[in-house]
Amino acid sequence: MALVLTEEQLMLRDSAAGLLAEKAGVAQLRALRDTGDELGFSRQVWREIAELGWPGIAIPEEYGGLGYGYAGLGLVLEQVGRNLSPTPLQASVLVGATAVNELGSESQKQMLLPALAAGEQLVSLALQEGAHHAPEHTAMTARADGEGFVLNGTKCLVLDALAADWFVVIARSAGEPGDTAGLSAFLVPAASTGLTLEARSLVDSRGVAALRFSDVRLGADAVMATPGQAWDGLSHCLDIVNIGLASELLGLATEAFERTVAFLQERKQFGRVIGSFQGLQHRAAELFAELELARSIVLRALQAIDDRDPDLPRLASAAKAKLCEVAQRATNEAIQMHGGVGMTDEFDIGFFLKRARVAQHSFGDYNYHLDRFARLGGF
Amino acid sequence: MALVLTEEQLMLRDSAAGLLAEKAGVAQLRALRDTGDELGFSRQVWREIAELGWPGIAIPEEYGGLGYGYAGLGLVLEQVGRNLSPTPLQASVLVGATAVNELGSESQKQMLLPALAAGEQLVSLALQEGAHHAPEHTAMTARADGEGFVLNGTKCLVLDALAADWFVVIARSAGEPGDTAGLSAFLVPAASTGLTLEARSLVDSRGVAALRFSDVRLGADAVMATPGQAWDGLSHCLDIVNIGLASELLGLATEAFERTVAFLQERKQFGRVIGSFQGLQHRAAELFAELELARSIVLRALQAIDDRDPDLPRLASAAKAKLCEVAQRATNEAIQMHGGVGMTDEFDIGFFLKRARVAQHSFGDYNYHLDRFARLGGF
Amino acid sequence: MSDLQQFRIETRAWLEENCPPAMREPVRGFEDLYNGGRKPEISHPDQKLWCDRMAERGWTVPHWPREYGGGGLAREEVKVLQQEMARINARLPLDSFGISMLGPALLKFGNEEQKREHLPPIVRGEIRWCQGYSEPNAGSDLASLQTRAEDGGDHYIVNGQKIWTSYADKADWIFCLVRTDNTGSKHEGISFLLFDMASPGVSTRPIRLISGSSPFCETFFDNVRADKRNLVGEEGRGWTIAKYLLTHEREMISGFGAATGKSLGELALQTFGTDPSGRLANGILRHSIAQYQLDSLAFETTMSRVGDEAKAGHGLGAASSIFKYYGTELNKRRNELNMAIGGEPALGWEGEVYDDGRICRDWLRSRGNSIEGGTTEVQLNIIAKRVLGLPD
Amino acid sequence: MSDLQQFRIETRAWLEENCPPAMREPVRGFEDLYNGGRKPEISHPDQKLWCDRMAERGWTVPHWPREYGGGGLAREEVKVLQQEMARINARLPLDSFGISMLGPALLKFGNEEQKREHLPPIVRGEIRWCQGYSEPNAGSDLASLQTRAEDGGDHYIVNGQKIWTSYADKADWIFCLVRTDNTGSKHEGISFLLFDMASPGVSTRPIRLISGSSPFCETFFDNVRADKRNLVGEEGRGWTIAKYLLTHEREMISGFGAATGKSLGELALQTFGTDPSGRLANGILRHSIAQYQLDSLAFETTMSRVGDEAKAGHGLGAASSIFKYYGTELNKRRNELNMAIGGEPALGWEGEVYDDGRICRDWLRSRGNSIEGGTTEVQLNIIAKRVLGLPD
Repeated sequence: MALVLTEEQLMLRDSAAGLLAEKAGVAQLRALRDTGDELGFSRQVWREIAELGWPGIAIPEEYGGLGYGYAGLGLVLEQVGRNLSPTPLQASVLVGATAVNELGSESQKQMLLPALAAGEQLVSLALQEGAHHAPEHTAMTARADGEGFVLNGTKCLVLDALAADWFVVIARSAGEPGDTAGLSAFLVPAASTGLTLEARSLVDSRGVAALRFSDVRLGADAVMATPGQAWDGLSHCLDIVNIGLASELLGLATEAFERTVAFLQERKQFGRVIGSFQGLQHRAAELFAELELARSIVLRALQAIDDRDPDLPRLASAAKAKLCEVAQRATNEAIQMHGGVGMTDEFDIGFFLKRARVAQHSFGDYNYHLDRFARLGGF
Repeated sequence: MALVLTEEQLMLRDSAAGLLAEKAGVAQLRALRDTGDELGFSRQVWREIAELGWPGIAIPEEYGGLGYGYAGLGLVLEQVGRNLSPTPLQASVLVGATAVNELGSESQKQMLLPALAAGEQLVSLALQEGAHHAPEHTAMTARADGEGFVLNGTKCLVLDALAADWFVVIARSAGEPGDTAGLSAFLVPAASTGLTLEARSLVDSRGVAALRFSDVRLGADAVMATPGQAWDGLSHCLDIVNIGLASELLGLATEAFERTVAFLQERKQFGRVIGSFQGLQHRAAELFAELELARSIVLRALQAIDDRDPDLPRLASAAKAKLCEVAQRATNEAIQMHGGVGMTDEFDIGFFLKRARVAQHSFGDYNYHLDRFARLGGF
Repeated sequence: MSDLQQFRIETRAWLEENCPPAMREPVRGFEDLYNGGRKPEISHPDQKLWCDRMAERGWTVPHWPREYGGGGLAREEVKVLQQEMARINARLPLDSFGISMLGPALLKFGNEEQKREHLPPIVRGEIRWCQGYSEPNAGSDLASLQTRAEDGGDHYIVNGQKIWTSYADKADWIFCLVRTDNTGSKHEGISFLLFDMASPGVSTRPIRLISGSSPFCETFFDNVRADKRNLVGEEGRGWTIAKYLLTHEREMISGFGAATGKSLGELALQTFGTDPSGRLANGILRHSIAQYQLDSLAFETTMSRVGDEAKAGHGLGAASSIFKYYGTELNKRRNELNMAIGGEPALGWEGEVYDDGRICRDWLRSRGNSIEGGTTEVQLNIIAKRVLGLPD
Repeated sequence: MSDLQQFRIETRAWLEENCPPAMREPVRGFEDLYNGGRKPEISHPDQKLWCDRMAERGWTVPHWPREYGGGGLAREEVKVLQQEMARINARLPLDSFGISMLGPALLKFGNEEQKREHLPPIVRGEIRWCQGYSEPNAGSDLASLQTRAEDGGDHYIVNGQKIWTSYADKADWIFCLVRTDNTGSKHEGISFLLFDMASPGVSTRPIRLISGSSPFCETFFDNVRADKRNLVGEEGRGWTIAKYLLTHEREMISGFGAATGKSLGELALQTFGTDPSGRLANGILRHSIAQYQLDSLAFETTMSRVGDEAKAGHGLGAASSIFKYYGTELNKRRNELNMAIGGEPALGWEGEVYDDGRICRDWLRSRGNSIEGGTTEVQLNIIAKRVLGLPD
């Protein structure tokens, strides 16, 4: 596939840019934070987004989605990144729906995907347990109990958990932490007995919670894929998720950079516009080059999802690692080049720094994915 | 010990700077290269250096040396680096004499150290066998034969080998490559039967050779330290050697930097002295800071040798790793900032780049020593 | 027995008797530092008692002359006092900008009347000072400040705005850079003026940082009256004093990086464990930590070296020019690694489970180190021009 | 059957018949490239034969117009020719600056007479050209060149010196930037002049690089006579042509990084092996190689993206401005890693055991990539100003 956007994709991008900037931008994120909103997004705005069909962009048409593929969703997520939009587009659309689509049984998909595509229900993935992304080290237990299972354990960093109707939960039905075999996936109603949620406050002010499972009993209908064999589907799902996060980071880093360049063009010091200082010019130019590289690898990885490219795992880790690096550099440079004003809460640029680190961390950071990129490269 | 130079040390430094700049500088190195001199240094200049007593700076007084310690030798080696001086000060004084002093028996020291201190004899260490420094992987065999041993195998990167009267040879009398136990050291006359030298041409135009040992028979008097237990002495010797090389690299990098700053102050482009461009100014300032850090860690490591500081191994790897990094950056920046003229053989700056890489590589490069620094730091 | 030995014995006895037990407890945070002032903030009632007892002997600022309330101690005696305080873990009785910043400036540039009026209340912790330097439109270009002080006869009328004024909302007086002349170059026409923060027309507004609440304020002057006798140095020559104090400030900020707890290697081992070769299991992170530790070791050694050179009478070498720049960049790297090692808990902002976001807020706060007190870019300019002699 | 299919069939047959077997062997080095000229250097006699046969049809430069000796082929036909040549591994018959540099400039800026005089000998490989741009005191500031061309009536008298003139010692003619006017801005008064290198007063001296011998020369002009009819474009307007050609040159140099053999990961595995977890045993090196490969992949993808965007009619986007800068920096990184992986053998300079210093000389040569054809610093200036709109 040519590494260019189609007309249709360009229209989608522009429409996403318009709506998100108006209805779900940094101002709305700040307001949600300042009012201590536990949900972390506006239900009203979410309904408007849903009416445009975006929740179903990447969901196959047979399950009520638009079937535009992940290249389309990536463009929307890039705009989400630019605007730091507080919406369940990451939690339920990128992560949750992908998990259901990759791991769910046919009946689960038929039951849930249309409602997700319509934005009427929300699903979130409960995976991480410790300080770092380490899916093969999942320790939460799924004990067989008749036809069903009983879950015990804790999960953290579950996105938009307080709004979720369902959780896709990864648990261990066999083997030891460290084994990829023995992992199972379950579709768990948020209202299950024995499941408690604890809202958490992270630096990016987005809705997130920790989950505790105490003897949560599930019927056979909750089992996704074959018990003990969730790894391949999970792994594929995580590749998609990381490429989506890379899209978000691309938008975020690009926006932080453009705001910084605009600031350099305006701000005066020592009788000159500071953008005229070669020291800053060269750093800005280097960062521009890195952002162009970042844009290319994200586009390539998005297309690899839709093309079912066998090199997807390596491209996914490449995209995530590169975007972790570039987003970190872009946001750090943004603060430094803005100077004192960039350090104040009143100014918006700090929000980019804060969201960047959470998105970088989620589902594997730079260190994790660069290591994986090298391993998949054979060394 | 305070991290300052004493009056005595300052005098030594200034006297070394004067003599080496005049008699053994880049011009002499170029001349030796262009005439294809196999020895790689001038015997006449070496005699003048020996008359000043420098070969014995670090050799204990009881063996005919000056007993100034390695802090003193480090200052001389820094000047050797500044001038790219082609002399056996590295091969025989830093490496060879240290190996004899650390590994030799009392009678070997009494026999050889006075002659080394006087500069009348030269000794070189034959250690490396493969592409990289990996002393515990030594494969050369030392087979017991009556009271003596028989050596078989090859060595590379033996400094000033064609001028050497003796070699300290590291060979394996027991164990497998990878074991630190089973290594032995031998004092081998250059004229031994079965020992052949092959002159090699490296990028820094210094004298170096590969050695082949075919059934080289040695008597009991050739054995240094206890057979099979050379590791600790060798390891200590290598710490000293690497700190000495770091001193050389400090001088080399500082000189390359100062020449570059002088060039920036003179060269005009676009109607301005190029040193007025902030992009270059900031890079020069950052490099200045790195060179100051480099100077501190080298001085600290040199003092640690003389103080018998138990932290010596970690400081040695710190000094070598830091100087590998800084010398690489300083020499690369020197070429880039000099522009086209820096790429010509006619101009001297390229010699600094070339010598830097050989000194960086010798006895462990950046990757080797940063890894060792971390391991000794417990992680 | 030498005089110094005698002094040590007497000091030890006096401290033993006068330092309250609570003041021998470790300082747990900023709230345990006593800053004095008209309305002092205290976390323990003995803070004021301890300050008062020490101030009576001038030992809150032992090296200042006795005629200005100081202890009048010789350098060796100051060292003995410090050693004896350290022996019983005695807290610093008073920590203030008056001692660290204004005092040295007044001693060097103030007239006799100013020293007699302002130094003793600093020693006694009665007046807390703040520093009015930065302005919203000046940033790194401090000298382009616009706060005006117009001649009103025996006083100035001050109008304008300052930013990044630490503790302006808690300070009693301010030492302030104002513009008394607009006609010359920007470095001329700047004056160094003192006035009471309780004066009519002074107002302050705290600044919230990306890391949370902060001691910084915006400070506004609306026709504030300042007596001319509180002009330090000549009118229009305040820049010299400002530069003198900036050097002090940079040295204080460059010390940030020194604060260490557990090493990053240890922290990472706790989280990631080792691989079969005994190395940290996260190899990419290991490389970054090793690089940081190497530079950190080399930087600390450089600070020692410069100190030793100064003691040996070589003066403050060129290497000291890198302290502010390198120290703050290192501190940013350390905090960035803390975040990478910490993972999810390090992203926490509020709540007990996250220790109220300590790791994260420290990291965010550290980003400002290379901006405040002269940006990294300004420091590099200074090295390039003053040390390397590169032209403008 | 379409015309294009017909063309393919005929071309295939002609190539099959006319391309000598030796010219279907892989190119082993620079010596196998045929550059033409009055005294052509050849490594095989069929090189000239092959060039002559192709030139007869204009296929040494198939896209140039027939009236100037070119093939006059349409874009699709050129593609077919290339495909058919690739099918039988036919070598390029002729590789020269005349084709890649001067030709495009003449076609765009030359007058009819100049095109008719100079283009056909280029097509036939009869005249080899070199480029006289850089001067010793100009460097990156190309426009400050000082080589003078004084008016001598129907000719110019050229005096001055050029540097970095590739193959000046082997070229027959030079296209040269000269100063015809000193009075205006430095960009004015530059003219684009052609003359014969065999003219009296022209001398050359090869430049030895840190990597060894090189195609570069110093070139000296001592009262060289150059006909005015060989002035391309207007007098004093040569800078426009120079800029046009510089873009060409930058694109050529940025391609350096693309040359790959074995991957760095494979090379490193051969040397260091793996640790028990299956990773490269040298963890620090592994990190650097992974970073390089990641950036290399992203850069190659960027080149593809820009190509695809151009094909889709979006024009050459801003991303193309990074090619020269990023491509050469990447190439330097690759060579530096080659050295780190290679160890002792990579430090070798001469002798069979070291393959005559191939790794080392490639590394040294690569250091010049970010200097020649517009330094990295100049490229970053261009991005900052033209793409990001930052002011002077």
